Amino acid sequence: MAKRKIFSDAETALAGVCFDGMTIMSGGFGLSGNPEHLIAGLLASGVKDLTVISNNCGADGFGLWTLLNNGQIRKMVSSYIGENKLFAELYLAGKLELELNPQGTLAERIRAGGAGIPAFYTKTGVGTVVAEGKPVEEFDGALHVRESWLRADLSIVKAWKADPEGNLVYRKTARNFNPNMATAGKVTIAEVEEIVPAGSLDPDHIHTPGIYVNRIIQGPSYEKRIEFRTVRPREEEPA
Amino acid sequence: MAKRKIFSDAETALAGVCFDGMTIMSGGFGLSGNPEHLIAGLLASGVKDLTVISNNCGADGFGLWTLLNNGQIRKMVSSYIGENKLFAELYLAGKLELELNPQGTLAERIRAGGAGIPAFYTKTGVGTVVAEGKPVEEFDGALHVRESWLRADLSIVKAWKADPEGNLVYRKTARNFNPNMATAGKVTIAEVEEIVPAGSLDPDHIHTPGIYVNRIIQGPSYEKRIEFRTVRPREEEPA
Amino acid sequence: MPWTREEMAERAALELKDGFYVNLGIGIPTLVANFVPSDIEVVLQSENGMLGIGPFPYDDDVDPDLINAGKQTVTALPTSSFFSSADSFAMIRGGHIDLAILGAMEVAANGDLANWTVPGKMIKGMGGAMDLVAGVQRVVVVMSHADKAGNPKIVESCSLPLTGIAVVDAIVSDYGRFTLDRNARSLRIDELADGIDLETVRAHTGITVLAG
Amino acid sequence: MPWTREEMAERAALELKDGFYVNLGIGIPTLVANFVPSDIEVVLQSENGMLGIGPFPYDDDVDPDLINAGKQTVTALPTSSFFSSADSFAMIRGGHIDLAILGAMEVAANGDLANWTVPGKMIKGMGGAMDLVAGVQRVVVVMSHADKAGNPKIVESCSLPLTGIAVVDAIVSDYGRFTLDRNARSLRIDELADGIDLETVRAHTGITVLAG
Repeated sequence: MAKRKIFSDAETALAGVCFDGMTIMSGGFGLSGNPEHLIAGLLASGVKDLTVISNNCGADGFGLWTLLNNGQIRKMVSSYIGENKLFAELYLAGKLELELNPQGTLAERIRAGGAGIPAFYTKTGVGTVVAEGKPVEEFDGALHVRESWLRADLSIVKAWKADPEGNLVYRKTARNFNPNMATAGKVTIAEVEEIVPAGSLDPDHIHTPGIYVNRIIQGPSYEKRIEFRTVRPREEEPA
Repeated sequence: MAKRKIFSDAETALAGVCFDGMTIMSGGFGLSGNPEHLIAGLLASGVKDLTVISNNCGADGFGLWTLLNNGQIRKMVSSYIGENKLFAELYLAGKLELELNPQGTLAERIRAGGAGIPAFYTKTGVGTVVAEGKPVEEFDGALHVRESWLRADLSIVKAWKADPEGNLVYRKTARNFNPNMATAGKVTIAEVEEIVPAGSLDPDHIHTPGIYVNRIIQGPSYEKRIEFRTVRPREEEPA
Repeated sequence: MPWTREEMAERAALELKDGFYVNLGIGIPTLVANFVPSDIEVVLQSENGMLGIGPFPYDDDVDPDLINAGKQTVTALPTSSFFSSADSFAMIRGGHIDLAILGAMEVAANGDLANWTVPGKMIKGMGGAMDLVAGVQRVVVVMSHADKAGNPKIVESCSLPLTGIAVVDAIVSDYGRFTLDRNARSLRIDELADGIDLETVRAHTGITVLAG
Repeated sequence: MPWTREEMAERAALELKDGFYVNLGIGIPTLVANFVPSDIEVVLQSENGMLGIGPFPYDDDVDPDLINAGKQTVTALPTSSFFSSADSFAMIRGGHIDLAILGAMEVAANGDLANWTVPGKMIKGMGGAMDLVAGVQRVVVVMSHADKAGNPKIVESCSLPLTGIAVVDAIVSDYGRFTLDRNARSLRIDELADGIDLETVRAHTGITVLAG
């Protein structure tokens, strides 16, 4: 299939897969490893009433924040929406639904969605609001809560490199939720910094096998905004 | 910790971690990716009454077959023990217990053991002997059976390369169950073809992070027996 | 004349569609790889942890670290990927494989499949068969239509231990190509081998056979 | 005089043992990395998918693809590894991390921890805190002993929404270093800051305090 997976830009890659009320998974941790161009494509498409599953919801002015700001998001499923004042306003005004998940439960629910596991048990959240209304059962002397899978109509992910078959390789901590989400979308679109020829990626080092990727775009450039630039001074040279 | 994880050979690496009646996971699919030297070390140790979790049980004369032949295995948890006449004899004579698992259920149970997931639901095995006595429940319109995690006192795995921290990289289909089992042992010992210096492995391409590996040995040589050598003739050169 | 193994594999290959991800079982299903139409591309998955199986190796290219689920030596392609057993079955269980072509001992009217054990004979184990039939989108069975005594293998209800319930979609036998209508509990003929007629099929089939 | 943030971090570092895999929370816990004793080696995990966190980068080495769970730029070490969020929390949930050092709002006598939200104020989310306290082998809390009004934060029972139940093993506060005996529902003093006496601790603690 190869070349047929490659699309010219976010707009063409998103054509035909968006509909109001749909559920979208969006990779990234904070602003690291975000599918910048596909988010911009969703903004341009105007698709609305979205349920968005993403660890965070962008940051003021960036990433998923832009969809929030454009009134396209009905509900967020996240673990942390701290760096986002707009989110607070909309939520407190009752204009946004929020389902908070522990970050690991969120990741495992997504992994379960891709792996055909409709439910699993975890210690995380037992005795907290997270476990309210969910079955709790003892295993190996400890209480565990049952969590269910998460799946999406569309997953948008950001990788470093792709080959024409859709095999993906991520870079450093920009990997985060991306490979898990790639498995859990009915349709998965990946954007990458570089599409490399078949044979360029070592088959032992593919993070996301191409079976999970329906469409690929190469982003023209990446902003990769840093949220907390933290540095140390260079040690003085010995005299 | 680094260097302290490196042991000189199988015997020293296995010292202090073996006891009669223990449960051992052993990586490999057929004879591919088997921890050859650690199996030999178990044979030499004489540890007995073992429950061994491994997809197969070696093949006549090779791998786990040698432990079976030496009367050290009480029970196997496997998905396929076809290429093993000794297994058949011992099993039919009532000298060996066998718990058959669908291969994917086996892999997922091991992954769950390493990931702190005591139980999960899968469609695999519903309506078959595999589901007998297990809770069955409907999700998304289909019946699913509840399966439980598998953990071991010791996991022995085979990788291609390790660094001194215990980061592992596998090669081709010799990967198979090894990375999953590495996460599910109270103690995990890895044998590799080469221990490389720190910094030699790309952090983006580590298959098993060192946190899962307690001890490492470099095998002196690998037999890597092929079960079904299957080849095609070279095309004739055009005249 | 009933179809040969190669003819059955060739007919099973008609199930392949461009872009499909496919898992082929051991035996005749493995031969299907030889009959992929030249105008389509399919990617073969092997449940021991590989996507993109290439042809068998030349004698001097054999690599013991590169085998398929039948433990035969194979080769990789430029776009192949390797992964762990848990990841491989997550791919299978998660419904990402479009088609599995597998052997069978019995198929029931409702699509139940028995293909892993015969009680009283030595148990070999189900390997990945139960995961495959439960997880893939479409299951096609390739088998001889009747057993050696001429008794039907397509039956009202399986007598052998099941591999999966209501999973079979189509059957390619030495008698022909068939679609199983699980709701109507009947077998529809899509194509018959030369010299095999409806009568013959009905005589060796334990469920309703429709002329297609 | 109560301990400073640095002094608290230095005391929390006494919890580190050679060979430990450790997750450090945001704030004072992050400072603990500066006080790892020179004769031991620990490996720091970051729940966004990294094992082996190095120091903060030089200004010209900053890499936006390399951040910790607090979204700060960091560096890698020669033995670092990167992995997905699901793999990261499998590591945490599976009990492979020896120690987590975290901030807190309230700790109860039985080890219950509240550190993620205050009702009525804006909800930020629990991030990975619930997974960490449920999964790691030992949880050490670093926090001010009392709130700004002088009210105890170590209490019979938490009033704030919980992060986890019966999870806290030890506390380092500005008043000293303490072990929580969850069965006896009491706090044992391991070390006190200069000028802080048993009376002062008891006056600002909501549960039984033992002199150690």
